[in-house]
Amino acid sequence: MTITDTPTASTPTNRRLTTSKAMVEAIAQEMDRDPSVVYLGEDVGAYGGIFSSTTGLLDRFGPTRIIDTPISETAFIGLGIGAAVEGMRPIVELMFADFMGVCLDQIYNHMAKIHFESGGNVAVPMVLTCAVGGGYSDGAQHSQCLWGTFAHLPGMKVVVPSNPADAKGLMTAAIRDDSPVVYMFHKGVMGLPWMAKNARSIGDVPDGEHVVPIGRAAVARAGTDVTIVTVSLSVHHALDVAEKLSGEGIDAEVIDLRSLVPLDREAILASVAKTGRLVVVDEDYLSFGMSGEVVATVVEHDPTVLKAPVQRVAVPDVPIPYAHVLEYAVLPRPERIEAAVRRVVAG
Amino acid sequence: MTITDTPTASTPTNRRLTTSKAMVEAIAQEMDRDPSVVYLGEDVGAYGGIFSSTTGLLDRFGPTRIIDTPISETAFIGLGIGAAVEGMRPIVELMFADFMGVCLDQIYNHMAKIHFESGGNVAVPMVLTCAVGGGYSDGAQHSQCLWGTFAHLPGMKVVVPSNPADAKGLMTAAIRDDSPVVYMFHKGVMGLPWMAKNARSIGDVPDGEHVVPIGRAAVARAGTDVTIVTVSLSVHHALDVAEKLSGEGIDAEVIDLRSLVPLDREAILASVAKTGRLVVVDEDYLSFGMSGEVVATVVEHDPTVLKAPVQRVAVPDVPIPYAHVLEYAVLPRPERIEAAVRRVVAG
Amino acid sequence: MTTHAPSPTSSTSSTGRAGSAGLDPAVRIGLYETMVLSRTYEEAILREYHADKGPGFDIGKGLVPGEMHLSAGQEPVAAGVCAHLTTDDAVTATHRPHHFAVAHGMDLHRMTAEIFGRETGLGRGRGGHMHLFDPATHFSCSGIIAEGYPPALGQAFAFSRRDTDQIAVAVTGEGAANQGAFHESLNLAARWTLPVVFVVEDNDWAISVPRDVATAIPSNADRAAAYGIPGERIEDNDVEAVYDAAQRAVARARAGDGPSLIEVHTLRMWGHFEGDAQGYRPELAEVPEHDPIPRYERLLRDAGVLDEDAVSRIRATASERVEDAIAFAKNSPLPDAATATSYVFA
Amino acid sequence: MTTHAPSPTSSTSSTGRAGSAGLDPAVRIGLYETMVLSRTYEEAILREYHADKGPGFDIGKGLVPGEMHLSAGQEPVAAGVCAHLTTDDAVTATHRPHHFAVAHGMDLHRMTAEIFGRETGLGRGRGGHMHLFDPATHFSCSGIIAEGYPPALGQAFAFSRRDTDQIAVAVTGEGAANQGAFHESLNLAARWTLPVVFVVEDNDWAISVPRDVATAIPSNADRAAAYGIPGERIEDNDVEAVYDAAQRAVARARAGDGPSLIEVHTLRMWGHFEGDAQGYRPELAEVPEHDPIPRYERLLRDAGVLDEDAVSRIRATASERVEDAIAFAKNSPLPDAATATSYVFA
Ligand SMILES: Cc1ncc(C[n+]2csc(CCOP(=O)(O)OP(=O)(O)O)c2C)c(N)n1
Ligand SMILES: Cc1ncc(C[n+]2csc(CCOP(=O)(O)OP(=O)(O)O)c2C)c(N)n1
Ligand SMILES: [Mg+2]
Ligand SMILES: [Mg+2]
Repeated sequence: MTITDTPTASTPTNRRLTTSKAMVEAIAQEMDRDPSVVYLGEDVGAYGGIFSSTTGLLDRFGPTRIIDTPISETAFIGLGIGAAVEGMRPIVELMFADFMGVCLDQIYNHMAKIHFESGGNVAVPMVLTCAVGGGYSDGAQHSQCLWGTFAHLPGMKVVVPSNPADAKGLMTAAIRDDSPVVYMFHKGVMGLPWMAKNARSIGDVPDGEHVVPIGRAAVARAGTDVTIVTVSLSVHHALDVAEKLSGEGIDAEVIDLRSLVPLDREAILASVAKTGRLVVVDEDYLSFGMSGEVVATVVEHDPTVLKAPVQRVAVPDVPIPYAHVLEYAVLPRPERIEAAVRRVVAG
Repeated sequence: MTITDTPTASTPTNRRLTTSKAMVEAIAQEMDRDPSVVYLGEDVGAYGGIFSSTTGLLDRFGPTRIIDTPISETAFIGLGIGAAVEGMRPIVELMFADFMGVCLDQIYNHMAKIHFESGGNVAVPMVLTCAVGGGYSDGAQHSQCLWGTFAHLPGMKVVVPSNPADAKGLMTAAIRDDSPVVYMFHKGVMGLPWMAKNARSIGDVPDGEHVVPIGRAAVARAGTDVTIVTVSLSVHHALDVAEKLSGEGIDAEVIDLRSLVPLDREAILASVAKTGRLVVVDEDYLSFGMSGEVVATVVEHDPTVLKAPVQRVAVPDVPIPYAHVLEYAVLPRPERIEAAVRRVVAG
Repeated sequence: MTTHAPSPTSSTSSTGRAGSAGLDPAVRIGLYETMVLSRTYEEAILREYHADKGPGFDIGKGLVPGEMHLSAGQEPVAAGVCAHLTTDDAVTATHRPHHFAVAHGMDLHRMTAEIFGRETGLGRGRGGHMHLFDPATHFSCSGIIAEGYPPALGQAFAFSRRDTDQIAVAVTGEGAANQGAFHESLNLAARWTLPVVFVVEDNDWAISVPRDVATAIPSNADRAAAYGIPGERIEDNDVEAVYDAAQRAVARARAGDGPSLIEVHTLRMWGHFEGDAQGYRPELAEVPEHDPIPRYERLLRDAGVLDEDAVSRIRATASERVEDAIAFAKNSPLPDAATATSYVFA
Repeated sequence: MTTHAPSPTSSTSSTGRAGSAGLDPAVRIGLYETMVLSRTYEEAILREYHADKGPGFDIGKGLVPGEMHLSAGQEPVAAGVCAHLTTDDAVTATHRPHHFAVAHGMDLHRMTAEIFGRETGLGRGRGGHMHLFDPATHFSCSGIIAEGYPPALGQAFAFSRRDTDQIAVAVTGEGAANQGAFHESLNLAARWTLPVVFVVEDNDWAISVPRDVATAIPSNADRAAAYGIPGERIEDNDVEAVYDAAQRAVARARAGDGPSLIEVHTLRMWGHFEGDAQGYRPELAEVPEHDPIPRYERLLRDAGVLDEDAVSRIRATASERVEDAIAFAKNSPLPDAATATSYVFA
């Protein structure tokens, strides 16, 4: 009954972990491996991360490596950049992606551009983590996904795990990557005890070292009739819809992009080539974002593969409303996904 | 031979104006009409705006209405918001769109969201102006267009004039709009004496009141074989390419979107329905931006109108390089546009 | 325009103080009333918030879903400051806005309806408790740390352009004082002599991060010198000291002499947000005994300004107003899902 | 590691001063040499920049296209500060970086090649003059106002984690001191006792905006108090006073005692960028007579530290080094357009 998560006392024997615990496991393993890894951010120490991104790490690694910061995102993200330039591998948490507006310059004009501006002579091996997403009435400034914004701006990789195993594997890959990686975790997939969650926010997680390559999508469900391309929490909604519709003979393939940058365009093309029908589901804003990019990927390759108009299910260019009924009306909930799949199959 | 532009001493009798003079004319006319209009920003007073966005206005309206600010974008954009909330109509200049990173929170979480969060009870009638674009070796932090980023985030209109008449008409409309409007002017269309410019950066401008409705695209050139959808400086490159190719019997239609938000989807659909071939030209970054949105607009309506794979000509997800040869390699220069048109016509 | 706190009456001093005997009784009662109303309000919100989060605790469930940041313990700040304001003055609050909203005289019905996400709410249910916008009281707030300061400058700018004596009060927590917007706002307001009163609520904590872990100096009031404006720190959550300091700052702003900074050492009695178990907080057990309301009540009783009857009456009135507002909210219609995309553009 | 300024030798005082007679001659000559090298460098860049911008002035044309922010007149700041650094220390400069790059011992060939956009440049021509990144001297810069400060903290953080005595110097202009990043960086560096020296170059102007129009107080050094760190303002563009102040600040940082802030009242001799006619600048005519280099030269001649011969030698050496670098740049290959999308990811 508390938002504060409790650390796992001992190594779990059951390898089914929540997404947050899988993420923490990857961080801990890499911190063990590499003393240059530190984790900085607001409330990442004693609190363990508002969304349990660092639960237990302070006890394990102490305050010199798990470091609470002032509410000075520009300063401490910049600090991460400078430390990375000098060869450390900092992980820096921006508590909510929504707060990018106070520190985007460090992120997009510095973290993401220094390597290029230096002609490849300076690397910035840092990870920027942030929570994303809505669905629990946190209002217009605390519910955004914004991955389209990060993915639009060049020089940073962007990963968006949807499940515990990928959360671990992508975190490991992100920490080891020599480029800056933005790691966006949806609150609704973290498996938090105090928030509604999809059943898949707890799952099997490989023991020991586990790396998921950045830039590789996963076929979350194979199917033949329609391709649903999506990421993060929406993967689960898409899977739920696919299960439901399979009973009616509609066999949907669900592609979990996992990374937006680099984008696995081959995976998208391969699936749509097979199904000829495309639904893109995106919890970020509809226009000028991920959904358009996925669609363009297909039709700049070959528009004739499409047997019907594509369907986009996203937040319809409106701030996220507070009231539950309004919020659920704009989020890509299963009902909207199902309707889109039916339309594209009928069309 | 100076970057500082000189004010026009008297009212021009020749109604051919540069884009910057047309923009200034609109501001001056609205300031005459409405005492609540003020213009705030860095170097907008004695300097007249680094890109001549306010030339002569200080002399005419004095320092209480044309106001130089400290380099505190968060503070002075926020100040604009608060003043707008109290019924003023401030125009606030962010010198380069590239600087959005130090003040995006005020822009996207406040300016753009207050009206919605207030359930329509509070209006924020302000204009945020900024210079965009490259082509003169100003490097990775001073050459970006970024309109895709602004257009992705809901609650602000986004206009991007390409020529003097639209610069005037869209500025008038923006000032009178009860919603926040981001007005992005490309340095290369301003008609500055110290920068290479397209011939069309000087043009006929209607006298007196001139309003271009926000959200309405223009057919910059009618054609039947291929549609080139673009904005801002690229409109001129597209027109140049269209002229050239018309000699070879390729008749291109050029759509100048003028507004990104609201996006004139009908204009795009109507043109592509006619031509069946689409090239999108975008000086912003390729992925997760405008080009994808334009493409998706077509194929979520009807993919069968496309007779060939669409072509996107944009900055290929790389920071803008400094060296001229590299910068021109990544910008959507006429050569790249021409090649894309040839491909789509052949395809 | 509504005056929402009894103003000093025939006080012999210009500070609202009745000589050396302390503040005017009417002012004191007003301060007490405001604090009681605010606390009563939040206790009711607390009750409603937790009423239906179960089984377990699901933050997205119930009549009042989402994050809930309550201000219990910080009432002296809002009461002491807003006593000098009318509803023509602007107040910009934070993610923890209720005490300022109440003290500034916001309509409790529409405020509560907003918190309950109803169509009758200030924002028709679009905003929620961190986004209370009320043109009638020039009230607004923001969930982004320190980013409420800049718009307050603009309200002050508009006021001074119109030659009114309206002012803007901008509030943040002590954690927010390390955010860039704080600095930019103070410099700009100072340089342009804007009628703003900057208020910092130092409740020792920014979620789980203690002020001394985050802030390089003990008092943010000392930061006023970086902008050449008066800075004052009030210790001990003392509502009357806040009242006095705010009186000076408000008078200065109204007189056109520019901004001031007031930091109040106050107390976050409850969690950062509801659900916060505060395991990080060593002094947790001692918190209740520092509750400023019983303490002030004792002081006023001892001074003969309040008696049992008056206290009961004040509490009963507060309770009635609050329950009335809660009932209004509960009886109000939910927004229609079909209107979810309305109000993006004016 | 290279020591790039003669360090104080057998000075009797710990400040590099030879008793009351002033600084050690070797130090003084070093300061002078650095300033002359920097000025010589910028005069050459100025020449090359304008050589082929015509007909008229097209900013995008020529061997050195784009904005060009030169630092002539501000050499005392860079010379005085960098005299205490080795190339193991970090320097983060601004859009106006050349004097610090030169004073910090950056390789002139690769720096110049970068400014000329050549493949042999520090950034293979990708960066340009506002984006000089040199791992060999831990040098970097940024074109975004005040946003160079935060990464400097990280370099300092890494240094202190490794228990070296390396430090980071972070530079901005006085205009930048009103940007949020300035405030956040000073607080964080102070609170974490990071080995940073913050330098503010007050050249009276932020493009066309005078410091007093933008900044609420006369000296940014007074802002140090807002972070509990030492702050010092050097008047009159005095290179030796800068040297002294920097010595204290650098020693403090190296000793692990944390950051300091130094503001130097300096002089922007030329336009904000090339092409700036400076019509907004009333004192323009008097600028040349305040040139700090002839003034320091006179002082050293009068003190018998320099004579005609030495001056000529120093100038000739500077000129030779600079022209050599320019020639290197001009003779270097341009980047290959086919590689325009390289180096986005490591
Ligand atoms: C820019 C930004 N960073 C972080 C947060 C998350 N956050 C919300 S409240 C809070 C603590 C604020 O502390 P303080 O300013 O002292 O106010 P208090 O909560 O104590 O009233 C934080 C870090 C935020 N909302 N905005
Ligand atoms: C965040 C941001 N705002 C505005 C600018 C544009 N700009 C470049 S230099 C400059 C003036 C800087 O003044 P100052 O800090 O005093 O440095 P100086 O140029 O005098 O060396 C401005 C406004 C910028 N680069 N970044
Ligand atoms: Mg606090
Ligand atoms: Mg300056």
